[in-house]
Amino acid sequence: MAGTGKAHLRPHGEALLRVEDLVVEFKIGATGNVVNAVSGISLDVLAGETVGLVGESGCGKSTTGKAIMGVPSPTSGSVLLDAVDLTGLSDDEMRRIRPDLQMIFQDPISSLNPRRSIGDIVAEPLMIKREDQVGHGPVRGWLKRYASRFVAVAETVTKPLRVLLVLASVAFVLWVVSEAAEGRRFESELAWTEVPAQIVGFPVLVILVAMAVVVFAGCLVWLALAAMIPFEVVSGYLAPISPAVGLLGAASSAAVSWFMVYRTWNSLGGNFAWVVRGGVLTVATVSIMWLVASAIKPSRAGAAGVAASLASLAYLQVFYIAGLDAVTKLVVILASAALDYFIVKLVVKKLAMRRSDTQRRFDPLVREMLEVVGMNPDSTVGRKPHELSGGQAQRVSIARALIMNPKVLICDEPVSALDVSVQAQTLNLLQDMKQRYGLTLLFIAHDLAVVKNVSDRVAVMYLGKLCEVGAPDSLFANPAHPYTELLLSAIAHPDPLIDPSITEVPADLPSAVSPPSGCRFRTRCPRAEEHCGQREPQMRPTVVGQYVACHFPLVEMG
Amino acid sequence: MPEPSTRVVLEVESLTTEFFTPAGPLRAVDEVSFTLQQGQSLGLVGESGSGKSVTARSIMGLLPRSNVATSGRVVINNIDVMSLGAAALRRMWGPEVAMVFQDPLGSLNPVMRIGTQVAEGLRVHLKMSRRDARRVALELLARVGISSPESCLDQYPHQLSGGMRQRVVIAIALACEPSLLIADEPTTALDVTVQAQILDLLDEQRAERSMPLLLITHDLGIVAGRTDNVIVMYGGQIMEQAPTSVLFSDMKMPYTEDLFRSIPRIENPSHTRLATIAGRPPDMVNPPKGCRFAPRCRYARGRCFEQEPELRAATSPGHKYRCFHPVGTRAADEALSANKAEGRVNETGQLVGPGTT
Amino acid sequence: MIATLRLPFIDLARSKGLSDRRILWHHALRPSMFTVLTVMGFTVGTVVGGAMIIEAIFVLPGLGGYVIGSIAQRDFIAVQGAILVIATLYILTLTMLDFVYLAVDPRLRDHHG
Amino acid sequence: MGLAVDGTATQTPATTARSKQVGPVLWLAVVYLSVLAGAAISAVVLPIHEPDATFRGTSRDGPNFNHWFGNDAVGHDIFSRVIYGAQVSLTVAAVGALLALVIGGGIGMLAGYYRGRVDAIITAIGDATLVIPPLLVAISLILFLDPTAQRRVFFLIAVFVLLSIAPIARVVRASTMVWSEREFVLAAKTMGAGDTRILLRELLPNVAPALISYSLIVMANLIVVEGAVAFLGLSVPPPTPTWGDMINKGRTDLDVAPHVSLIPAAFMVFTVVALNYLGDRLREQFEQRESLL
Repeated sequence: MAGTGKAHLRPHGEALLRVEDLVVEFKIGATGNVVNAVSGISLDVLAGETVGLVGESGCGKSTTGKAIMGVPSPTSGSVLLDAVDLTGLSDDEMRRIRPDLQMIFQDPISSLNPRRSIGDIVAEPLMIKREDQVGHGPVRGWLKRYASRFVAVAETVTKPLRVLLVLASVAFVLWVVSEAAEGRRFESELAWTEVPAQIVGFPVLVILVAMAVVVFAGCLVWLALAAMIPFEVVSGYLAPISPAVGLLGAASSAAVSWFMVYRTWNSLGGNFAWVVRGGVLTVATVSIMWLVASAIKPSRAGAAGVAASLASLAYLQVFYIAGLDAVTKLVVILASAALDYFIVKLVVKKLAMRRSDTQRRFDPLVREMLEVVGMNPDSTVGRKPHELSGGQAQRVSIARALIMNPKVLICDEPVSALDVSVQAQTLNLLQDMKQRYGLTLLFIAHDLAVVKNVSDRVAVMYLGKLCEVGAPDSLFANPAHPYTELLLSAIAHPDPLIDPSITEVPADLPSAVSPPSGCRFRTRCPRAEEHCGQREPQMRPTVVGQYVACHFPLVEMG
Repeated sequence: MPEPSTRVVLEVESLTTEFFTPAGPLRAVDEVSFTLQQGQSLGLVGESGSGKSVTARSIMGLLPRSNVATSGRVVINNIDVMSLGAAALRRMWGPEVAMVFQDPLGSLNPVMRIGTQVAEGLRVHLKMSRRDARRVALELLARVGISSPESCLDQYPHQLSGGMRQRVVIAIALACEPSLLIADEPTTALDVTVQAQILDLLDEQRAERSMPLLLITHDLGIVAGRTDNVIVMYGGQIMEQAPTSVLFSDMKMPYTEDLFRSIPRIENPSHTRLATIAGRPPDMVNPPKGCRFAPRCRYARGRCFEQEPELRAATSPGHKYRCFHPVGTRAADEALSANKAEGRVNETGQLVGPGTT
Repeated sequence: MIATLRLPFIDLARSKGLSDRRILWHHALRPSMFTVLTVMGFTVGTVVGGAMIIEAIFVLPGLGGYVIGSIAQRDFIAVQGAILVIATLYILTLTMLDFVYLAVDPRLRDHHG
Repeated sequence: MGLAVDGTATQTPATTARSKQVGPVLWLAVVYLSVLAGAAISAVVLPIHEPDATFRGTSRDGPNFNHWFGNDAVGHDIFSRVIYGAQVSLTVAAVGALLALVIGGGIGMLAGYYRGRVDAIITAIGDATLVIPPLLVAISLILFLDPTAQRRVFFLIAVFVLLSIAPIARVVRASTMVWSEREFVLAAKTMGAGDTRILLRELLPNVAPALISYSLIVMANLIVVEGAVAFLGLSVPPPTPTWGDMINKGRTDLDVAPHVSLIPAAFMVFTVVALNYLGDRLREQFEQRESLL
C-alpha cells in the first residue's frame, strides 16, 4: 500500500500536468469526523500521454479528478498545469485557464442541461469565453475607462450601501413599531412619500427603489408568460446592450411614464405638487439603479439602464393604479400593459438578435465538432438531450470539452454507464481524438480491461493512496502489488474455461474515516505481516520499470 | 456442477409482454420460450433495452398493474403462473420463486432492522413465531457469509457495506426455500472483488439447494464461468441459446459475435482497436421488418430485411440461433464478401454508415 | 407516499409475497412519515390562524378571539402576551417533532451521533 | 419514448401513459379562471349593474331574470358585486403570488445554490416566517398600521408577498438543490461559467416550471387569506365589494336568504379549487417529465 513517495514522477519540466501530495478531506455533518478521501496522491501526465487511474469505488479516484479540476479545490497539495499552480489562482485567473483543462463525466444524460438544445450546449464554452471579453465597442471604450475609474469609487460606495440597506430596513421596522406603540396614525394623505422628509430620507428611498426592481421583475415574468416569449430567451440574461442605448431608454421611458401619469392625474384634478414629487422619485430611481448596476458590472451598464427605466415605468403604473377611479384605472392598466409589452418585445428581439449573430459566428465550429465526434450535425443541433441515447450524449459531452481544444482532458468513468457496444465506440472515439488533436488524457475507471485498452501508463489506487504505477502491458502481465493481483483475479473473463472463483478475501473496503495504520491494504492483503502495520511503504522502482509501494512486492525490486 | 436431476422447474412458452405507451404498444418481450431444470443455472444476457429484465419480471408476474399485457405460458413447479389471481400469485412469491435485485442500497427498507426484514417472509408465509423466525434469520445470515450475524440482525441497512447488503437481500430471497431464484443484475452496482464473492455465493446456494438460478446480466464475463446455459436477447427476442461452453466456442449469431468482440480483454495488449456495433438499438414500438439485428449486421443481405428468421437448431444439442447467415458458415462468408463488394462493409469488417449509437 | 412507493425496496417487499395492506403499513408508511410530520408542524400555524376566524364568528372566548379583541382595542401589551404564548406553543410542537424524527429514522440517529 | 437509458437502469414506461393527455377537468378549470379574470378586468365596460346601486324592493330576492344572482339585504345586485369582488381578490392574490414568485424564487435559488452560511440563514428566516400563523400577521399588520383607504390594496399586496415568500423559497430551494447536484452544473463550472450565469442559464430554466406551478397554489391560498381578512372587515373599504365582505354581510340572515352568502362563497371555493388543481397538474407534468431524465 502506498505512502506518499514521488519516485514514479518524471523529471520536473517534462510533465504537462503534475500533481504533488494531493490531499482531499471532507467533514461529515455534526459528528465532526473527517473522511480522508485522498491522502497524498502524486502523479504526472506527459503531453499526448494517457494515464489510467484505476481502483474500486470509494478509493478516491473520482475525487482526485475533481480536485485537479478544482471543483472543489483540494485541501492541500499542488496541481501544476504547464508549470502554473492551479490551486493558488484567484477565481478570475482560474476561469481564464479553464479552457485548457476540461472534464467529461460518468452519467452521459445528466451532464447535459435537459432544457437546452445540443447546438447551444456545445457552443456554451465559446459563449462563456466571448462573454468575458464583451463590453468594449466605441461608446463602451469611453465608458470602460470611465467605468473602471468609477468602479473603484463605487466599490467603496456599494459596500456601505448594503450596510445602509440593512440599517434602513431595521429603522423602518422600528419606526413602524414605535408609531403603532404611540397609537399615532398617519395623518398625511400620501404617507409613503412623506416619510423621507420626516425621519430618515435616503434609506426609505432605497427601499422604494428595491420595490421598483421587484415590481419590474414581476412584470417581466408575467409579460413573458403572457407574450408566450420562449421563457429561456427571457430568463437568459439582459444581454450587454450598449450603455448609451440603456441610458437613452431609461430617460425616455421615465419621461413617457411620468407624462402619462401627469396627464391622467391632471384630468382628475389631482394636486400638481404630488405629481412632481412622483416624477422626481422616478428619475431618482432610474439614476440610482443605473449607477449601482454599472458599478457592479460595467459590461452590464446598458442592460441595467433598460432595466431601470422599465422599473420606473412599472413602479409608477402600480403606484398610481391603486389611486384612480374605475374607468381611468382600466385605461391606465391597458395603456401601461401595452407600453410594457412593446418595450419588453423590443428588448427581447434585440437580445435574440444579439444571440443569433454570436450563434452564427460559432455555428460552423459547433457543426464541425459534432461531425468530428461522429454525429450528424444537421439532425442533432436542434435536438434536446433526452432525445439522445447514452452513447450519443457522451459524444456531445466530448464535443463540448474538445471545442476549446484543451491541453488536458480528464475523463471521470466516461464509459461505466454505457453498454458494451457503445463503450467500444466511445473508447475508439477517444483514441481517434488523441491522434487528431494530440490530446493528453487522465482516464479514471474501475474496469481494468478498459483502462488497459486506453492508457499508456496505469496508476492503481486504494483508499486514497497509490499502490502501483507502470506501463499497462507489463503491469497487468506481472503485477507487483498484491492489490493489483487481487483485482486481476476477480475479473470475470468472458471465457468459460477460466475458473472464476476467487481466493477468499476479507469482504470489504475499510472506512475512509479511520483508515488502517501503515499500509492501508494490510487488512485485506494475503501477504500482510506485522511490519506492514507500523511503517507506511514508500513508492520504489522495480526491476521491470514499474513503481510499487509495498513492503513485500510480488516482483523483485530495482 | 453436480449432475442436475432432470425435473423441469420452470417452463416458459412464447412469453410476450406489451406496454401501452403514449407512442403506441411497445413489445418489450416477444415470444420468449425456454425451460430450466432443477439445480441448473441459466444466464440471460443482453444490452439495456433488450427486454431481459422485463422477461424476468413477467415470469414472476411482478409487473406494474396498469397498461401492461402479458401472454404465453409460464409454469413454475407445475403451477401455471398466468392463471393465478393476485392473491394466489402473492402466496407463490417467496416459497416458490424469489428475486434478488440490482441496487443493494435501495432494495432494503432504510428504517427497518435487518433481522425483521429477513424474518418477515418466514412469518407471513410459514406463520413462524417471532422467536423462531429470528433464529432462522440468524442462520440464514450466517449461511450467506455475513461475518457477525448476531450484531447484523439489529443493524440498519445504511450501516452495512454494498456487498453485505446484497448478502442480506440474498438471505431474504432464500428465506422460504424458493424452488426458483431469479437474480436481476445482482452485481452490477458492486465492485469487481465483491462481485466475484456474491456470484460464488449464488452458485453455492444453487448447488446446495439444487435450486435453478436465472441470472440476468449485460456482462458476458459473468455468464461465462458461472452458468450452464446462456440465452442472448436482443430487441425483446431470443437471438441465440446454447450451453455456455458451446456458445463461447461456436457462436452462430452475428450479434453474439459482435458483442463478444467489442469487450476489452485484459489479455490483449493496450490500444487494441475494439470492434463496435454501428447503428442504434431497434425502436420497440415499430420494430424493423425482418431480422431485428439486420440494420446493424455485417452479414445482412436482402432476405434478412424481408423475412424474420425463426429460431433454428444448430448441430450441438440445445443450441438454437436466429439467423440466415450463421457465423462460420459458407453462407456467412459469401454474405460478408458480397457486402464488402457493395461497400456496405469496410475491409476491417466494420459496417459503414448507418450513424452511431 | 407516492415517492416512497416508487423505491426499489417496495419491489422487494412485493417479491416477498406480502399483501398490499402489509406493504403499505409496515414498509411504506414509516419512511414517508417525514413529509407528514413536517406538514403537520406547519399546519399548527394555520390552525391557530383559522381558530381566530371561527372564534370571531361564533364569539367563542378563545385565545384567537382574545387576540383580535386586544388588537382592535390597540391593547399592545395583551397582543404581545398572546403572541408570545402562541409562539412558544409552536416552538414546543416543533422541537417535539424533532425528537419524533429521531425516533422514526435510525439514519438521523447515526448522523447526529 | 426510449425504453431505458443505456447502462443498467431498466424502467417500465407504462406509468407515464396516464398523465399525458389534458383531462376535461383541467380544461374546465382553465376556462373558468380565464372567464372570471376577463370579467374582473373588464368589469367597467361589461353591461352589468353598478355594484353599489341599491334597487328598491328587491332586498334578499332570490336569483331572477334581471338580477341573475338575486339581491342582498340592502338591495345590491349580487352578480355585479361578485364580479367586482373578483377584481380585488384576483388582483391582490395574483400580484402577491407573482411578487412572491420573483422574490421567493430568487431567495430560494440562492439558498439552494450557495450551500453553507447563506443557505442556513435564509432557511432559518424562512422557517421563522412559516411558523407565524399567516392570518394573525395579516390582521395585526393591517390593524396596527391602518393604512388609509387608497393604500389598502397596495398594503394588502405587500403583506401577502411577505407571507408567501417563505413557502415558495422553500420549494425553490429544494428543487434548486436537486438540480445543482446534476453533472451539467459541474460541467458548466469546469468550463469557467460564473455563478450568475449558471443560476440564470442552467438552473432557472429547470427550476422555473415547478416555481410557476407552485405559485398558482400560493395564489389560491392568498385568495383564502384575503377572504378571511375581508370577512373581518379589514380589507378594502366598504364601497368596493369583496367576496369576504359579502359573505360576512349575508351571515346574519343565512336562514332567510342563504344565497347572499353562499354565492360569493361558492365562487371563492371554486376559484381556489381551480387554481390548486391547475397548480398540481402542472407540477405533476414537470415532475413526471423530470423523472424520465
